[in-house]
Amino acid sequence: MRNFNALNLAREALRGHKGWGQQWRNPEPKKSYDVIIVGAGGHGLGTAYYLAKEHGVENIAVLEKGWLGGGNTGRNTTIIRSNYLYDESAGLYNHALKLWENLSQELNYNVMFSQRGVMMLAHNVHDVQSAQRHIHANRLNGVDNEWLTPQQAKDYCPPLNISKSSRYPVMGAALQRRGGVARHDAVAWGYARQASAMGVDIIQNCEVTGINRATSGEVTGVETTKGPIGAKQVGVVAAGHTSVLMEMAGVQMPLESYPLQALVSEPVKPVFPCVAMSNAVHAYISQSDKGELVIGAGTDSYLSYSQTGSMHILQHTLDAIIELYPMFNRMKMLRTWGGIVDVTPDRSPILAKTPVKGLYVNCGWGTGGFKATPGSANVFAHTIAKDEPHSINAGFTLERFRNGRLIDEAAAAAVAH
Amino acid sequence: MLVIHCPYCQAERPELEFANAGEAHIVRPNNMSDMTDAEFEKMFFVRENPKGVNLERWRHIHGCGRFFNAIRHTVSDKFLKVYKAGAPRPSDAEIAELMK
Amino acid sequence: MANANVATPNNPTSGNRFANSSVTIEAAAPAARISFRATPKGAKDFGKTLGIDLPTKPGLSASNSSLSALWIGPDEWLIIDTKNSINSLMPRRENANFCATDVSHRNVAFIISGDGAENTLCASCPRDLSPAAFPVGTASRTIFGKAEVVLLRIGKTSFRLECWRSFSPYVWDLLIDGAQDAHI
Amino acid sequence: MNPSGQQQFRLPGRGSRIGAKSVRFTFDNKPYEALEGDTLASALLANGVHLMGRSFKYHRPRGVLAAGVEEPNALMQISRDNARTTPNVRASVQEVYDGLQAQSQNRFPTLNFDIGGVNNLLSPFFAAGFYYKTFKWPAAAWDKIYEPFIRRAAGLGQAPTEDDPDRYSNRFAHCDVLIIGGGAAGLMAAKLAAKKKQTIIICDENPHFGGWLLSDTDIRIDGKAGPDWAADTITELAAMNNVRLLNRTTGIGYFQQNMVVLNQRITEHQSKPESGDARERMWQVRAGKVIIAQGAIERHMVFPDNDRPGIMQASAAQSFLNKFGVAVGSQVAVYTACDTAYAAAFDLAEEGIDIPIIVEHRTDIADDLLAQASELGIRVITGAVVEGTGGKLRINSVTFAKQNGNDRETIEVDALITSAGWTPSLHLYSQSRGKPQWDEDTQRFLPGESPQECVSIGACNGTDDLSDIFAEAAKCTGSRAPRHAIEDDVSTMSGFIGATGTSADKGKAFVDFQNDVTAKDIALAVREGMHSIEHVKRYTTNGMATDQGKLSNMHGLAIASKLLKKPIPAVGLTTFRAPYTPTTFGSFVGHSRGRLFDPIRQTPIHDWAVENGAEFEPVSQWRRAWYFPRSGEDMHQAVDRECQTVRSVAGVFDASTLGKIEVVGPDAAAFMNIIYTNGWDKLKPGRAKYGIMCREDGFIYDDGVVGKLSNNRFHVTTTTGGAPRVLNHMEDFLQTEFPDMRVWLTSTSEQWATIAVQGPKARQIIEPLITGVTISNEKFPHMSVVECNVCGVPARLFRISFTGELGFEINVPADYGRAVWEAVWERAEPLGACVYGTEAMHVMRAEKGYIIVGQDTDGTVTPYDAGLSWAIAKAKPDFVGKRGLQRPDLMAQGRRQLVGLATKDPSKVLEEGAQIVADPTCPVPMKMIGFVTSSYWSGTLGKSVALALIEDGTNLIGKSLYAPMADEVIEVEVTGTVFYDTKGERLHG
Repeated sequence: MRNFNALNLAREALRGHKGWGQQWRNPEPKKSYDVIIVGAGGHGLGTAYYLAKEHGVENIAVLEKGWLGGGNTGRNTTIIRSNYLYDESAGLYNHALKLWENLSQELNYNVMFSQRGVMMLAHNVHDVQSAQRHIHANRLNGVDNEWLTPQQAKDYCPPLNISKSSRYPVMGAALQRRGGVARHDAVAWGYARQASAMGVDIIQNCEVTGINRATSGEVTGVETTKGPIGAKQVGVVAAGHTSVLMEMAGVQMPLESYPLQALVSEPVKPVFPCVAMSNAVHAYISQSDKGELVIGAGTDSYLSYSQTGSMHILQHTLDAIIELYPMFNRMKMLRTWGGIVDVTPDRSPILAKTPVKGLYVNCGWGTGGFKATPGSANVFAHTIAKDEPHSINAGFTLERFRNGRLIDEAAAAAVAH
Repeated sequence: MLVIHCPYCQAERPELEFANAGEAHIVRPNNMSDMTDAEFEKMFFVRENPKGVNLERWRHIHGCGRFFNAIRHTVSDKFLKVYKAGAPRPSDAEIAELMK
Repeated sequence: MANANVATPNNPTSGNRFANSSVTIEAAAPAARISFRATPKGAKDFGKTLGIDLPTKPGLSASNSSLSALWIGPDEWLIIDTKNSINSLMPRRENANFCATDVSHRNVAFIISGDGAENTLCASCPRDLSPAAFPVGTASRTIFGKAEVVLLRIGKTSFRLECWRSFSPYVWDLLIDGAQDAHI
Repeated sequence: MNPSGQQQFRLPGRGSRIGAKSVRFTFDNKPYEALEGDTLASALLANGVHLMGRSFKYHRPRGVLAAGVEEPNALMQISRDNARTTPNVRASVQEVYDGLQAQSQNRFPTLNFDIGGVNNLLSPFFAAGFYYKTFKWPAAAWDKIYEPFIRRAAGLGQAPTEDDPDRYSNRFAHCDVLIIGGGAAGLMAAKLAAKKKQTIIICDENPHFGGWLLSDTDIRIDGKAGPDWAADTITELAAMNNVRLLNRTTGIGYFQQNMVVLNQRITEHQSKPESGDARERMWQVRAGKVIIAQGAIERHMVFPDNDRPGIMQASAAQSFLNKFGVAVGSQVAVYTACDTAYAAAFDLAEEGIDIPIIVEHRTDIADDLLAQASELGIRVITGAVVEGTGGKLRINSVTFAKQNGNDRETIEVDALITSAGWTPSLHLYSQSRGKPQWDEDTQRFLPGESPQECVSIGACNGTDDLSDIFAEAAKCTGSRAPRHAIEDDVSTMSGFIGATGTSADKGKAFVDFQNDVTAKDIALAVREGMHSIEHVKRYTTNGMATDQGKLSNMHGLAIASKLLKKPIPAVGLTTFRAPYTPTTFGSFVGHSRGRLFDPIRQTPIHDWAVENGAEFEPVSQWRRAWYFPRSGEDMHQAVDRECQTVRSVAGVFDASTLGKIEVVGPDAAAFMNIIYTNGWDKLKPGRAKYGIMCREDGFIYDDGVVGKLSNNRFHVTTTTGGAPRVLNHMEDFLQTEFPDMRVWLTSTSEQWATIAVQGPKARQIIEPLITGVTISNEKFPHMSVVECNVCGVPARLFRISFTGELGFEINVPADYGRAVWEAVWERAEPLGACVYGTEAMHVMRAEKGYIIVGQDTDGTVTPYDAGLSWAIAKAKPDFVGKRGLQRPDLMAQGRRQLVGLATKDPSKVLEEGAQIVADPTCPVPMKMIGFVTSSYWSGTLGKSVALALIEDGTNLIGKSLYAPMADEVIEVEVTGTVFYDTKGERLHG
């Protein structure tokens, strides 16, 4: 694998970029692996990368039914922040944020992590109380998050409508300056490239159709559209399809899969300098480096694996965007798309061992998994390698739904995003 | 926006009149106190979440107000059948027939 | 009959009127209303008291000179009387087979009439309101923009729209915004 | 042609879509003349202007490429005024109106001289994916230097900076048949379906129906020229009342169950729109059947330097000529792999325009085409390629050769038109979840089976021949095939996909013009391992520009397929995403702007509060009176005064927003036993009780006072925001778990206006207004309810308190709310009482330790945690939440419990949300054991009061804890939750 650096880039520029090789290999599957990761999104590829790099696991495959990075990794609105309320969440997302801050260098791949700040708007007294609770908890957890008055919010984000007469007036905002956005595809590609270079087999167009278990219960491998593949350990990192895969091992999950849509506008010159979110009116917006306004829409109300959503969801999203940023009313929607988000009852992920020996699951990220990618992958790799969770993900168990020890970000903030 | 046939109104109505109410045929036992924690977990948290035929509840909340059940395919989003709350769960054979 | 000791009512929609070349929208006069819930027997019994058969088929209504009974759900009717007082309508005593609740003040109503009435409503209501799908006499609870309403088609080109009172300014403004395009 | 003056490329007498009236417009502030009916592109071309834009990445000069929605280059900023400015408008679509102002985009300082053009020189570095490989050193520079630079360079036009003054509207529509596309296929389908008395909507994105009939002068139907046949058909359809014709209306999205969304542009072509007319209207059409007749889009040829202004699609040149009477040049070369370009060349030649060469990529050409070319004196070289072009801001030469490189020749031209064949438009078919099928013979994707009730006809179905198209229209409408005399030089629409050219290393062969994606970029992506077409797309951004790949997708796919040595369908087809063309946010929003964004709910007493100077706070959809400042008072002073007045005299409060549910029936009490944690069997009519409800998981869901009016009738109150969800929760259990219970639930939230009168003089205030009952402390003790008359109005009177004072709540029918309020106030004011708002209410309830669900609880708090174990009827066999409460973690020791906090410095008011620790010296991350849920200054007590959820809190009473703030640590003592009148005597006054 050739290093991406200025010298190589200059050399290649002069000879028509003919010397760049494949960023990852496209191998056929071997008969068996030590570890199989099911799902080549950012979390799955990252898990393979950290297993190889930090835990010295040599014989790893990542199986992907489509093309790598083609699921929620390549479909989300790329918001990155760590200002979560509960200690467990703050620990996990802040672990991720620290890894984000050095990820381009670590992967020798520019993931374009842009710390332009994530601002969460408060529209009523309850929102203000909730934001303050987050800010105080974040400060004591070492997570940056600060309170802005409406005018300060407007200064930070000039298109914001702070008129007191608006339907949901802005009463202030919580700002995490270290938050921001990144280039989603690059995260998958960067992990894939490094993992592949360390010997991880990334096998695309290979759908898992069964999980094989020994009579004693432990995992022995998977059935795939490319034939059976043996494995001592299997990590399922399949987002919306987790329920379907875990069912193959006889494990029923506390998950539901919903359609989630997003959209972009036509590109315009820089006009929106940060990321701004509003839980109360359900609007999430930033501007990409290409100039498109990137807008996250809501989920439909019903389960679906169709990767499409409804017109009225788009309408409600844009209603909210225009309420907050009326100047964008004449902007044009360029493209919409849909993903499938797997949602847990407490809106926090599951990053854990399962009742089946050798089977591990990383799921339940709902609408906000992208931001956790490096942290999630990093601790999940640890969980698989050591057969026990890292202290950071110790709370994100399956058992919490049995004993009631939920990590209920949803209850605390209406929507976890 | 889906179109949903309400078994009480006996007509198709736009989705905007409805609220989805989650998985159908989850039994709330008469004597809840006898449930184990695992049984409670299964009832309250664990969901089928199938990629395929889903048995789900809807409420015609901005219409006749009634809860009812539906069988819908979660890939095509097409409704195969709707039936009133309290009606028995269609048999697997019947569902297979509907799929045709 | 003014009585110095009795408080004066104040309806939020009174006097509202809008008209353009294709549609007229007016606040309906205050009316007595009952949200009526019943078993089939209870519905029959109360229908006798009222002197009108409560409709049992979805989407239907029954009317006489002052009173309309709208099928809302299989055990729910909205009874609207534009002449008689709520006291004269309410059942004298409780009945195990039904429940009558005075909602006269919960709802307000608008009358939308004219060739553009259907279009005015279709700006914000996802239902098929064509005469074929929603003939005269049809009643239904549905959604109008972001408000829940009850629609009753009272004539070929006229509708009664009932909504909860705090939604009435919103519904009114939305009706008028829809009326701008009613001629299309 | 008049080469000196305005419109020198206009051909008199030509052009079916333009009128005689001239209109004026400006482009980059320079005035031009156009004719009515022109598009901006045709008007500029008429004036000899080809340079219309700059590309995204390299800032290369670009001209108009197409005559329709697929245009990638000629994007402009169109402004009526500062607020009405729209970026990225396609000049090929925008109709010219008198006074139109257009500006070119993405250039500085001018379109002719653009500093950004330096990117073109640096382009060797800027190949596909270059971002990923670079800008990483040093780490901090990305945010600070590189990214801002990249962002400024990208982005095309400018977003408006003011609120949009225009109106937008919405229409839900239903029809039997929706026809998308009003060309020959769509019109014929409409004509036939209309005869069957079906309700029909037919739309077309152009100003005029007719589609390609308007651009092709050779077609005759029943002896009529294409445009005339279309016009007659429209006249016929317009006269039928079952047909709705929508021009300037694009089918932008195909959703579930035959819902198709149409975007209609109403005023965008008007010089002075009627005020009140919507700018755009969204049609959400639910159709019994959808007929897609979207047509096909011509592809450009991919060859080196194929992007100079003056190079365009052959069909565009033909449209400009035949629709607008505009010649795209005086020496127009042709490069083609498709028969249809010949028609364009012949039309131009017949107008006397020099066609120096047709460079034909194919070797085998129909004899009649060659014969006709020769008749017109046009030279054709077959089996040839264009190797490059010359010119800077406009093409001035073209270099071509045989495919083997022989016979190279360069000639002077001022335009070059190209055709690589036509791509059927599968956008809506694909959005309907149909799977396009690859047709190997014609090298194109065609519609496969339709998963919805929909059919594709005409060019979008791959049908070229007009009589075949009419037969399809007949078939899909269930009609007999119509008989029409058709004259048409049928030519096949298939061509070539991929890059051409012998010396591929020279020049840039653009696949995607706007995003500057070249054939080499695609090759680089493939070389780097991007083997899925989605990877290629994302790595190169091919097909992601504002034209959404209408021109580029097939070429990109073919190039990748060739390099991968895989058949095209195996490489895949990227998904077609809605909208079909970029669509204004405003038209999605429609009516839902400003006050119509979401209902603002107000109580019957709201106007009185406004008149009396209240400040309001938003609470769910409601606006509630927050406090009533008197002149000179700030919020703190007003709230302080309100609280102390209530405690010393009395206060009047509008509680109308509280949810109210009437629970009625023989089994009402049994039902209440299920829904609430409390027991309801012993409550007597005329008495009231505070109730708590949980979800099944045991966490607090809502609370409120419940009055029992009779054995069968409860008046339930809920929180303001909780009313709808509580009713739904109750209905759920009633309908699905306890359907045999005879209970009915009715929302009466808005039936009643609720006026709370609280304070020592509360009875004195209301007593004279009440008839029918005695409200003495003995006859009507705390927690009572009675039906009576207040001010002569039937009322429900509660004796309850949320302040800790003697209190009443008067419920009167809402229309009487304001009058009764005024009557109460008339009595209260002379006694020295006040009106108070929600803030004072919050302070007083906190002084008493009464919780607010959602503030002191958050969905993780059980009734036990909140100190409400007395409200749980443990002996009941069942209630919602009973089993959930028994789970291990909910029964564990040391859970967070609600306690009071007293600051050591009584003047310090804690911040709500402040976190509490046991050891403030512990390093970050600190162990937090709880947080402040409510905190206020209590003027009554002369100190701060706070409630908090603290781990094992009730066992810590009397202990010191700490609230570490950003700049200080506040010491607090844990206390009970009741700060005022701890014995509760005042309630019984």
